[in-house]
Amino acid sequence: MDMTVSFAGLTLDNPIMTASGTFGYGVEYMRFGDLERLGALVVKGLSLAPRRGNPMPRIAETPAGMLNAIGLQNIGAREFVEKRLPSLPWSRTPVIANLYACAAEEFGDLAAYLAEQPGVAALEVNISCPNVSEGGILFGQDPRLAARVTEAVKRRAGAKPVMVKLTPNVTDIADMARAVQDAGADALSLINTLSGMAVDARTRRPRLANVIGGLSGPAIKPVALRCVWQVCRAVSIPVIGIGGIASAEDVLEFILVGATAVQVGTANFIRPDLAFRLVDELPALCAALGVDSWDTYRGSLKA
Amino acid sequence: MDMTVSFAGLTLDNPIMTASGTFGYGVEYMRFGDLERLGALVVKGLSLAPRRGNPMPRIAETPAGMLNAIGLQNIGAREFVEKRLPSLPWSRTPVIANLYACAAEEFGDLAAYLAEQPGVAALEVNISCPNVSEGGILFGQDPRLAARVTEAVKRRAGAKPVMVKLTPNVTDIADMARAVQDAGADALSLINTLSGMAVDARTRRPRLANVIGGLSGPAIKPVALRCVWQVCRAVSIPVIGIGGIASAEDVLEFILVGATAVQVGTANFIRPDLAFRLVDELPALCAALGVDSWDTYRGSLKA
Amino acid sequence: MFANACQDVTVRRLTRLGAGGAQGDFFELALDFPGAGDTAWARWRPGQFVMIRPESFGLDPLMGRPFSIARADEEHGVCVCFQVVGRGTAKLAALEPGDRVAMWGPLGNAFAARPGAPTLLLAGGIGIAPFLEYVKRHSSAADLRLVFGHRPPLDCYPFAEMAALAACEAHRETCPEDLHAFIALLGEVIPQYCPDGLILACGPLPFLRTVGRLAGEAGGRAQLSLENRMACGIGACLGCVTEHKEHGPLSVCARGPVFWSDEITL
Amino acid sequence: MFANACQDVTVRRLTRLGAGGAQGDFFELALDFPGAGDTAWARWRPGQFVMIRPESFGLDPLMGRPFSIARADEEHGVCVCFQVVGRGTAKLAALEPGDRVAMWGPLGNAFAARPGAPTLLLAGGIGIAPFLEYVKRHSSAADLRLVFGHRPPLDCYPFAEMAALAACEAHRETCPEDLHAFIALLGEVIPQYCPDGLILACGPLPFLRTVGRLAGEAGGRAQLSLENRMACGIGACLGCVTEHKEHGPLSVCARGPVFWSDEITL
Ligand SMILES: Cc1cc2nc3c(=O)[nH]c(=O)nc-3n(C[C@H](O)[C@H](O)[C@H](O)COP(=O)(O)OP(=O)(O)OC[C@H]3O[C@@H](n4cnc5c(N)ncnc54)[C@H](O)[C@@H]3O)c2cc1C
Ligand SMILES: Cc1cc2nc3c(=O)[nH]c(=O)nc-3n(C[C@H](O)[C@H](O)[C@H](O)COP(=O)(O)OP(=O)(O)OC[C@H]3O[C@@H](n4cnc5c(N)ncnc54)[C@H](O)[C@@H]3O)c2cc1C
Ligand SMILES: Cc1cc2nc3c(=O)[nH]c(=O)nc-3n(C[C@H](O)[C@H](O)[C@H](O)COP(=O)(O)O)c2cc1C
Ligand SMILES: Cc1cc2nc3c(=O)[nH]c(=O)nc-3n(C[C@H](O)[C@H](O)[C@H](O)COP(=O)(O)O)c2cc1C
Ligand code: FES
Ligand code: FES
Repeated sequence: MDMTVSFAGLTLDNPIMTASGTFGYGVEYMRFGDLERLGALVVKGLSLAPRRGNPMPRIAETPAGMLNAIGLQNIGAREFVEKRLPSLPWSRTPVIANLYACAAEEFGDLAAYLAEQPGVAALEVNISCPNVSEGGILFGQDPRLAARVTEAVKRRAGAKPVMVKLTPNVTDIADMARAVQDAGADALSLINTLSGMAVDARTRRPRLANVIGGLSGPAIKPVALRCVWQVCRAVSIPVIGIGGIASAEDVLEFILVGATAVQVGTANFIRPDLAFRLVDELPALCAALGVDSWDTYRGSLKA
Repeated sequence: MDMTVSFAGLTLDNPIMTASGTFGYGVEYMRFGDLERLGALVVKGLSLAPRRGNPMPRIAETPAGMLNAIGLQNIGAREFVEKRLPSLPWSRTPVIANLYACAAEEFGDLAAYLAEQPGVAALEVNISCPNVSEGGILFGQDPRLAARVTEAVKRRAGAKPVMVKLTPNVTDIADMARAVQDAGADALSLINTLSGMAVDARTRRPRLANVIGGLSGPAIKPVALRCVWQVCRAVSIPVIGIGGIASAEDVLEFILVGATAVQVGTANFIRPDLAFRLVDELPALCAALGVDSWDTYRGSLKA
Repeated sequence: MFANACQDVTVRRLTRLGAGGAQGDFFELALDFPGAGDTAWARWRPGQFVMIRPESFGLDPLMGRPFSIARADEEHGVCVCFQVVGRGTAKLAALEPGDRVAMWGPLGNAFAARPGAPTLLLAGGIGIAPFLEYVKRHSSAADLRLVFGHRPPLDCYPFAEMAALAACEAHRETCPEDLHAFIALLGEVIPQYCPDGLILACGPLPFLRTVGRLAGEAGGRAQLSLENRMACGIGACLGCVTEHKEHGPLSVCARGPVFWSDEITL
Repeated sequence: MFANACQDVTVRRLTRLGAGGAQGDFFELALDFPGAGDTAWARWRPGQFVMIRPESFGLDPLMGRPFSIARADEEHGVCVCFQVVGRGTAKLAALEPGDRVAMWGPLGNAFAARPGAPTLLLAGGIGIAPFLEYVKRHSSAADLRLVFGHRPPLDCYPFAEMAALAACEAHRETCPEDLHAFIALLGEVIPQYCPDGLILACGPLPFLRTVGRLAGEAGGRAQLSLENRMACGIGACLGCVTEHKEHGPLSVCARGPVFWSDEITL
């Protein structure tokens, strides 16, 4: 079948993207597969100025998942654009920049800078990073704040599509989704990590220096599917499914509940060529399961 | 060391209880261990009238966890009191009734009936069951509604301690905890299940007839620890930790972040004698880790 | 001493049944017999099952897996026959002698046994497992007949052993016509045991539905062994219920797995 | 053809080192060498590591595990020596020939090699692993000395093989005094290689700190191989960073694991 998916003005060869923060700046994965084979590439969250991130330790393994509190360490938008982006196959494969800021105006400035780069196909706004103490969590947990950021980014993004990435750490994610849609978002991506924590009973210390971190990986897939399902029923803009995807079957599950495309996150750490393998495996699985077009399969859950 | 814990007027031989809905009415586990060895026993959620629960399928396995949408099937409070409670060792081991209702007054009536039973040591109010469509979810997701239920139960519970069980499916669980504390709760238990979903990409059907269910098991332990930690810092009443506990080390982790006692839930399905094994293993683990009193260990996380 | 019905036992033996591969992977697993002193095990009856959870499951997969007891005594150990259908059974298939397994049981009720009464055993696929011991114990029955429908080759199942003891016939389905022929056969045989004989069936759900319907149409009923997905296996989680016409939802693990076809809605 | 640096390889051999049990469980694991044509593997250097993730991990534990490459060539395969410290290494210890393992590498930088320069290798425990090949390649060095501190018996480590090639001395710690004596020894030996010799160290963090401090006090510096917990192993997740005095947090997997002691803050 035709694997192509289109949304928000983007056309992807297949629905498999990589999730922000789990695929570096893309270049790290060139040894493991041909980046052009991916549907799209979402790079590590970028801020206006470089950020040092949180103190160590920053990661901890949990049952079928992991916690991270990287704290948005990144080289800054300019360094990315000048030093990394040129190496990426952006003219063939959409490269999506993930935006992180601590204030609506800052989000706007960042959006303006990134949107004017020919190599950046779309913007994904991280309003939900649970790792940073400077207020990032608030945008994603309050519909009005989320709408404000969305508007700020939209205003400065020119013709570039704006995706807003939602956090599951809210009472009503559909409510957040509607607010962001109404504020002009072209697409939604969800979910970001679940707020979680791990401790060492022996040393009596938290396993993350930041104490609280973001839970990701297969463990959270049921929560992610539920969020995507709820949001797809609440909004009319395209939804990108994220959370625990580790197999081609997982990809289909997210499309079945309504996602237009997906992002592979933590599973990139299961093995660095995993996203490429899923791209390879997906057509055969579709054939085996009688999926013959995305348009008929998407959201076709018999519920 | 002395394993005894006391809270809300109850004294337990050890901090290990069983979680509602995962230990039947207690009697089912008599073949697997001596119920008197448990710290306390929380039985399946009871309603005033018997309930048939949700259609099948009701359970699905997920990575390091499971989803359930039992829908509060239960024999009703009266049948429990008359037919099951007499077989339990309630005179030696606290038996805690878990209450489920769809309206505040109904909660009150249920509380009044159960509180007057000598065999019922305490009431645990389930305001957070995500499986039932008749509004159960709302109590636990709105501080005012949660407070109202707490008050309704407290008013009718006489001298029996009232524990309120919180759902993690909220933006701010500390906020919920404060509201419930202010409404008179004697203790809090958390967490109930995370709202989740699973689907079958081949049949295109949800894996639960109810579509959405509650995620539990080791997968959610990081979320549970985070919630307990946040709530312990927000309230002064005792907190009972629940969520993914499957080893003696897990028990200590919850106490380390502030829990007074814990409940073992889904892990009872890993093996039916698991809770008894944890009771056996805990003293040796405490010795090995240099834990010599609950009072000094509880909440001693170096964060 | 308190006899915990959940035990850590070790794997005695894992034997492949049949050739494996594209035909499907089938095994017989023999576990240590949990003590002759344990009266529950001395009294087990065909139709009962065990929950099995190898240490190698770790935290994922989470739940134990239910299997009919194919035989259980000091000599053979506790034996189950299983087919690899998913990741749990795949991990079972990787077990080795000496590996540790948590096992709880015997669980559930059992098939009825009416010595002297004409008894028809209907098995679909790996649903033949509980009948191995049934045939052994009741082969003296005046009229014990086993009708077995299967798709993978016959040597994937413990069939030969049973055929030596009682009237056993196997029908292989390799195309849709075979299935129709098999259903037609059931339609002929079942009425012969209605209303006075005993009809016991174990196999996939559509097979059980057919058996129940045919027995009902012939004015009789059958005992059906259900294979609902289970978590606890002991009646605690209420995850495995089936709809009983009189009592409402009943847990298959504790009130079954064997039910009379006319008493439940499948 | 595109050379994927992540490969599915099979286990060739798993050999226990030492007696195991209370002394600690140590193994050498040999995996298939991923193709002679792969130039990255032809060029690997001691100090580099591989990420290993057996299929048996399933979804839990989730992440691969990093191990120093002890040797790697067509003849021996890719070999790592490891100690069982948790559930990942426990699953590695259960591997059998023929089992499938995902492996990506060679990863990271490597220890410096300065033919002719007096070179001091300092190893703590299983941190000796990367020096096996180092000694082989550089044993001709005028002055190559290895000082090895360990607690479990010497036969838990690939020490004998190295001792045959270069000046290697082992110091076992069985009580706190032994540790003090070992640190005192380091305090004597390290200055002999400062500032002109090459000092390379691999082992537990406190050991590395001591080495770095002693070298600094003697006006020199050492190369330290860090063992931060890793997720991706390739510089993508930023989970494994160490604080570099000039560049800020650097990923140990991609910019290390070997760093100059005076350039980082441990
Ligand atoms: C009382 C009882 C007795 C049983 N006796 C036997 C036996 O003797 N031999 C034998 O081979 N099997 C038997 N089964 C079925 C066996 O328990 C399942 O095949 C097994 O649990 C599957 O585990 P898995 O992890 O390999 O499959 P999973 O990975 O969990 O699932 C694989 C596929 O099988 C389906 N599946 C899994 N379990 C069930 C189930 N219980 N019912 C319906 N579909 C299911 C899933 O939906 C999925 O499509 C019995 C089941 C019950 C309840
Ligand atoms: C570059 C590099 C090279 C390595 N080379 C070797 C080697 O050659 N041989 C060898 O035996 N080990 C080596 N290690 C360490 C090895 O990776 C860990 O021992 C292993 O990952 C532990 O996995 P586990 O699942 O058994 O332990 P877990 O169950 O994950 O953890 C068990 C205990 O070990 C601690 N731990 C686990 N990993 C690390 C770590 N990376 N740093 C500090 N503490 C840790 C945990 O905090 C916990 O207390 C190396 C590590 C790195 C980063
Ligand atoms: C190590 C790590 C770093 C991440 N960094 C970012 C980030 O910079 N921006 C962002 O929007 N999401 C970030 N995420 C969240 C992921 O993009 C993804 O939403 C989440 O992990 C859930 O998907 P998964 O379960 O497939 O990993 C990060 C996740 C991980 C594990
Ligand atoms: C099958 C099942 C049934 C449950 N039924 C109830 C219930 O009746 N009342 C209630 O308050 N919680 C119920 N719970 C929630 C558990 O008590 C517990 O809060 C939750 O599962 C998290 O703990 P765990 O991860 O240890 O299972 C149920 C959980 C499961 C898995
Ligand atoms: S499996 Fe739990 S009640 Fe049957
Ligand atoms: S382990 Fe991911 S950056 Fe080093």
